[in-house]
Amino acid sequence: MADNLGPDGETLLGIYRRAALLKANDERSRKVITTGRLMMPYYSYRGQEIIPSALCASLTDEDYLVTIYRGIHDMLAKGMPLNDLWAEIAGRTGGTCKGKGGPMHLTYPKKGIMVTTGIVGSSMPIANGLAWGAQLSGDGRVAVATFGDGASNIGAFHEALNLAAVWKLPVVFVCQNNLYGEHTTYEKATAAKRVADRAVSYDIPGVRVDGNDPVEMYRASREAVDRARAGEGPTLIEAMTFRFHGHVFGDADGYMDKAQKAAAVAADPVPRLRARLIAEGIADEARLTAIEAEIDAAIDAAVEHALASPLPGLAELTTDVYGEAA
Amino acid sequence: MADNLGPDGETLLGIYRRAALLKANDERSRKVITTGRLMMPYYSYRGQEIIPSALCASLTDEDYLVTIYRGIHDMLAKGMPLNDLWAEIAGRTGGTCKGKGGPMHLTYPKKGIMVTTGIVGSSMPIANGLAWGAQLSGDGRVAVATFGDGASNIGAFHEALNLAAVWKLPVVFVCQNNLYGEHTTYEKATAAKRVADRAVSYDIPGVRVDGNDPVEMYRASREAVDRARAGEGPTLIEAMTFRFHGHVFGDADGYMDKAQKAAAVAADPVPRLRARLIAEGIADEARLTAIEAEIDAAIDAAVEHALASPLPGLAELTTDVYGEAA
Amino acid sequence: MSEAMMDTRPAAVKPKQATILEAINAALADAMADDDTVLVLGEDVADPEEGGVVGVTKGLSTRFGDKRVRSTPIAEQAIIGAAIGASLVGYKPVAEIMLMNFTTVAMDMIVNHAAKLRYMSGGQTHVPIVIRTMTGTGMSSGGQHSDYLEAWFAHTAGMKVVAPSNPADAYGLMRAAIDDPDPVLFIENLPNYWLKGDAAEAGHVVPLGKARIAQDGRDITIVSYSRTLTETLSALKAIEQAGISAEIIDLRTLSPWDEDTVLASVAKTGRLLVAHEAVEKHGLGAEIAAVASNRLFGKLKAPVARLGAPYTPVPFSKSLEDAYAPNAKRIAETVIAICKQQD
Amino acid sequence: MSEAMMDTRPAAVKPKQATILEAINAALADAMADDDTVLVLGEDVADPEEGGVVGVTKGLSTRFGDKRVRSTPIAEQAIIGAAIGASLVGYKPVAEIMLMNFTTVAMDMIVNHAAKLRYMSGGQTHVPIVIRTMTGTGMSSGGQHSDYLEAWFAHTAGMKVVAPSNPADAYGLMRAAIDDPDPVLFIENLPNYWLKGDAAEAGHVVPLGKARIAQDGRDITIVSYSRTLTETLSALKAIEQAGISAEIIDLRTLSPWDEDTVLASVAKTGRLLVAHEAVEKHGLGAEIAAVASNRLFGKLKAPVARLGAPYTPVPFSKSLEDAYAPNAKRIAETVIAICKQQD
Ligand SMILES: Cc1ncc(C[n+]2csc(CCOP(=O)(O)OP(=O)(O)O)c2C)c(N)n1
Ligand SMILES: Cc1ncc(C[n+]2csc(CCOP(=O)(O)OP(=O)(O)O)c2C)c(N)n1
Ligand SMILES: [Mg+2]
Ligand SMILES: [Mg+2]
Repeated sequence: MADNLGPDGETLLGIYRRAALLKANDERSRKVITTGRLMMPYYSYRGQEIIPSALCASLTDEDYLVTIYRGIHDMLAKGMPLNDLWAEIAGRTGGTCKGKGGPMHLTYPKKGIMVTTGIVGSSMPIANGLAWGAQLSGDGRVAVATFGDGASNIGAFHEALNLAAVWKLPVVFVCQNNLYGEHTTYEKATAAKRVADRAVSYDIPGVRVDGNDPVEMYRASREAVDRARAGEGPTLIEAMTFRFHGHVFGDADGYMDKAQKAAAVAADPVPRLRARLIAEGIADEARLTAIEAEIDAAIDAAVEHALASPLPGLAELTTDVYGEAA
Repeated sequence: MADNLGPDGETLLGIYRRAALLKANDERSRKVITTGRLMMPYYSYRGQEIIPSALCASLTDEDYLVTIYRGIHDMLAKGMPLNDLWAEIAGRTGGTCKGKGGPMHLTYPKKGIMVTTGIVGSSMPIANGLAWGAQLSGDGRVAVATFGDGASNIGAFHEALNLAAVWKLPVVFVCQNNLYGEHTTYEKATAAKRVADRAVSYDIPGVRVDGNDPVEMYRASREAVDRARAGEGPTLIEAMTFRFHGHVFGDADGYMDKAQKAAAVAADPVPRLRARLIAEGIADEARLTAIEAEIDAAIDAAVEHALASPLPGLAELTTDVYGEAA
Repeated sequence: MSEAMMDTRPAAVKPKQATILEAINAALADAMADDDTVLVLGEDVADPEEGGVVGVTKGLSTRFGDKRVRSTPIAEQAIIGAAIGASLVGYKPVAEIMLMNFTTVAMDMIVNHAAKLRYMSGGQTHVPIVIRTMTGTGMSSGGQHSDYLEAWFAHTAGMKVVAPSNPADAYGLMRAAIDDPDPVLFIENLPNYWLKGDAAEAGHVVPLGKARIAQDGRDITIVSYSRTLTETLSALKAIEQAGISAEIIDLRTLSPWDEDTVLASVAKTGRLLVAHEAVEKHGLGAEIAAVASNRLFGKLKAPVARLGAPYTPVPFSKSLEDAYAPNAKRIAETVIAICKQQD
Repeated sequence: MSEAMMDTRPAAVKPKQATILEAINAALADAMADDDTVLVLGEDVADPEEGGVVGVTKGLSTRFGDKRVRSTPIAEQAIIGAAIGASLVGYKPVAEIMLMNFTTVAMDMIVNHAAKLRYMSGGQTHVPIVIRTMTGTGMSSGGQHSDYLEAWFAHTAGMKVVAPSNPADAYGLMRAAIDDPDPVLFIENLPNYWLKGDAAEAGHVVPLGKARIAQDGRDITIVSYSRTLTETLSALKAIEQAGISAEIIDLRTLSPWDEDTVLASVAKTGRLLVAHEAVEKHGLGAEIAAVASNRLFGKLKAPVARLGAPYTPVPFSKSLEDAYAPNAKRIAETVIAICKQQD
């Protein structure tokens, strides 16, 4: 990779800003569930914050994102407003989907968050379509599909990457390899030594990076996004990471390797980046603390606003099934 | 590849025996349709005969085959009797499936011909199950799935190869790359430089061979079958070949490259093997002519037997939907 | 052709003739000409691949370019996914799934995504795609290439389902489907592609959800669609000869189906037969029969009857395939039996 | 637990209690112990992966080995394909598709292959597999994780479909499904996994195709299954308080459904309500209503009624999700309205 890819200090700080928001939001989500204030299926992304935080440094609001049930970090990094998010996961009017989508189907087109899917593998074929639209319009937009390591074993992955390659679509496939698909380890489910190796099947660049390293992740994303924007076609990025909690909230995670998990938690990438910013003089403690306080306040406000919002009335049950024919 | 893999002269002659049968049977099928004696969707395999002829030299009757609509060559090579075949494609009682399956769904378990599918990609997941059965039983059987180059772009291919690899199943995936999927060229549909390259995605051996060369095809198959039998897992073979006719009988093949086709037909692998047998002194003209005459007579008899057989009675419409619960 | 040439009416009076295949092709071409956002994708749909295996999309890529008309790999999930994605950002893709049985490999994209994104996004997005697919018995294609699966999609909220039986409707329904803001499954019958009829005028639109009364009658209502409607029309002579006046409704849009037209007709005739090529059990006829029996309770002269395929896969052999789908003869016999019940 | 401990009847009289989850687990274990050819496969089904996300297959791989109980990659086509292939050569695989909505990615394997191979091979092969899947609203899982799609599979000849509502039936139907020579889709309701009831004796078999009369009655027949049957039983008190005697039929096997039992009951009561959690339009109730209306024409006291989910995807928000599937209150109201119609 060329050395002038960055990131510079401002960019690194921007990545931290996002990562701190993501981390705080995950912690708050689990707390709000634990304390019984909210009930929802919640897929914690704790530990994976750096990936979308670094990725989104190369994306604009016009670029498209398709993400998955474990994707609130991706959305927040892409700019989903906290109020719309929290009202939605609380199932309230004022939620970005009026409470009808919920945590697995958050959508926010204003920031390019086009689809969130609960079906493993489905983000990729749809991202291709967004990229096709961009290619046709010539508007320079890029589509990003994020997905897990387990999803790289399902048919939709294969079909989507092949189509993206033969159509040379401006799309970036970001596999967040957290080493588990539900309770099953990467090795037990995936024959490829690396997910990135699968790029050979599509004759596209495939790169495995440490997704917890903001520099590696930023550079790989930037290169892939630049390629896509330049009309050079898709890239597969395998971002290595680790999921600090069970698959879904409430899952006892007995199937996870204790030592592996302890090591991952000890190497928590968010405080690591924080320390680095200070060590490199990019930001000082006071500035970071202020940023974090701002984040906490914003989350506070969003949570309280959401929980104070009314549930949708029954009329909502049967609206938005069909539009009006012209 | 080790040099002691063969094939020896007897084996080569055996391959020719099958290839000559396949070629003659295809020619007869097209003639019987052209002359209006039979109506059926017919997917000519003319040009691809060497692949199953060489492959089946390493298979026993107990080994399993799952093939596709363009698979009558595979079945005949595996031992499907001509009478059962012809009565079936004529939709008659006495057909191997009582006339209910037809040319796309021929089945003949006595020779291990377990499933013929008309859905692109579907042969592979089912072959895995047969191989799983063999693995559980420890009976040393091997399952073979054949499919086309176009099928290597569909999801089932990916899912099946990955599962076969992680479960180390005794299965051989034989891609008959005839450079077209219906009217679409390999290049327009397939991002991989070679289908065989896709083996990397499953960390299994992948080999591209000239499927029209009986020696290359025999060696690759034998090696793959031996590996599978030895419990070493699956292999992907990409056998390069060419389809002399349109996708389906009646298709005008205007989309095919004329020069490419002419070259392929000029290099017809069946007469080429015939000439080689004579040149290498493995068989003389008289012996081969006798073999061919025998084949013709057998096909004659099967065709006439089939066309003289009655159509199934209406009671057959509603049988074989369910079995009897024990 | 020779028949048309022998017609002696003045050209202005006699509408141009077209096959269903030509009508769909014309509808696609006219929609693409009228609206730059209309796209076509699917296996072999572009002209280097001969404009589809049957030629329905012939000429489109030559005329509108290979960016708007794209042949795809054999990858139905990728096809529908690409259509969905493009539709979310302003395009109106018409995706072909070559045969209806191949929708089985794209059901997730169709059912979990195309049909649901509007709802799950609270109306922020919607999926104005058309999924064209062909099917039908009569081509000796056997168990995996002939099924009518419309009941699955009609059971899926968020989609619409259309199945024309003549060229003018094929044109007009396709134009409506392309402009509809939601996913529409457009079912084409393979043997009927070459059926001729009056051609539609350019721009002709048949609104979705409206049935067509193909024949007025008094004694019984026959609801049908697609190729079975053709069979029903062929049954008319035998039905009339039995002294029965049948009202024939071409449903055209299968979901949402036109309850008003059907119920008004049955209220008038007092009898209903629903005929389709799909397996009878749990087929579209079940819903129509359930609704008609419920809404016209006490007002019917005979029990609502259904005629569909037996509860079996589609057989290959001609003798069995011919007996599989309801044909004119069986429709006529059934109608006569229903009307005789009360005599 | 504490309730059971307070029971004062002698142990011999009181059957052991079990949850539906435990019953299915026991049925799988007993079948595997009785028959070496029974296999289990699916995502996370083995014990290193905790015996399934809900624990239905817990203990099986430890007891029967990881060759017979195999966790799979996330690849539903590969899962069903492997099950089909193994079943063709003498095994009886029980494959899990974690949630019913994920059958959409395996529809080709289920519908074009598992259901059809017996027929297309002229009876030379058959596919004795069980496909276990769970679903249901009530868990706030939203649009892609809650659907009841049984109507699709009931429309598919060659398959059977089962949906137990209590532990004993869950056990007995699973044993029957495993030994059935054809593919059986076995639908488990997620919130009802922890419903307790009498445990079945080991080896108990509930024959497929036989409904169960859960409650005798005179005025109306209510046909239901799965969780909606539980809701129907909960509605009984309100129904009785309205002076109505309801006969409640637990369909248990949805395809083939027990026409004899249902029609005999409706012939007696003269009224029928079919209630299920699936979308009402084109749901299972349509077929039952169509058949009952046809066969009992002129003998019914009220039109056959159906109660199912509205024609929408499943919403997330609790206030909407609660209103989605028929519950005890709506069932009672509907029954009372039907019986009052004629009063
Ligand atoms: C088609 C399909 N099969 C199964 C599931 C159930 N499921 C939900 S998440 C998940 C694991 C996915 O693992 P991975 O792709 O690695 O993503 P991660 O959850 O680790 O982020 C599974 C199996 C599903 N949602 N869709
Ligand atoms: C899932 C699916 N999609 C589309 C088709 C229609 N179709 C039948 S054969 C074929 C081409 C297959 O090409 P390839 O795999 O290269 O095999 P070949 O016919 O060349 O032997 C297609 C698209 C199908 N049968 N199944
Ligand atoms: Mg993962
Ligand atoms: Mg090919």
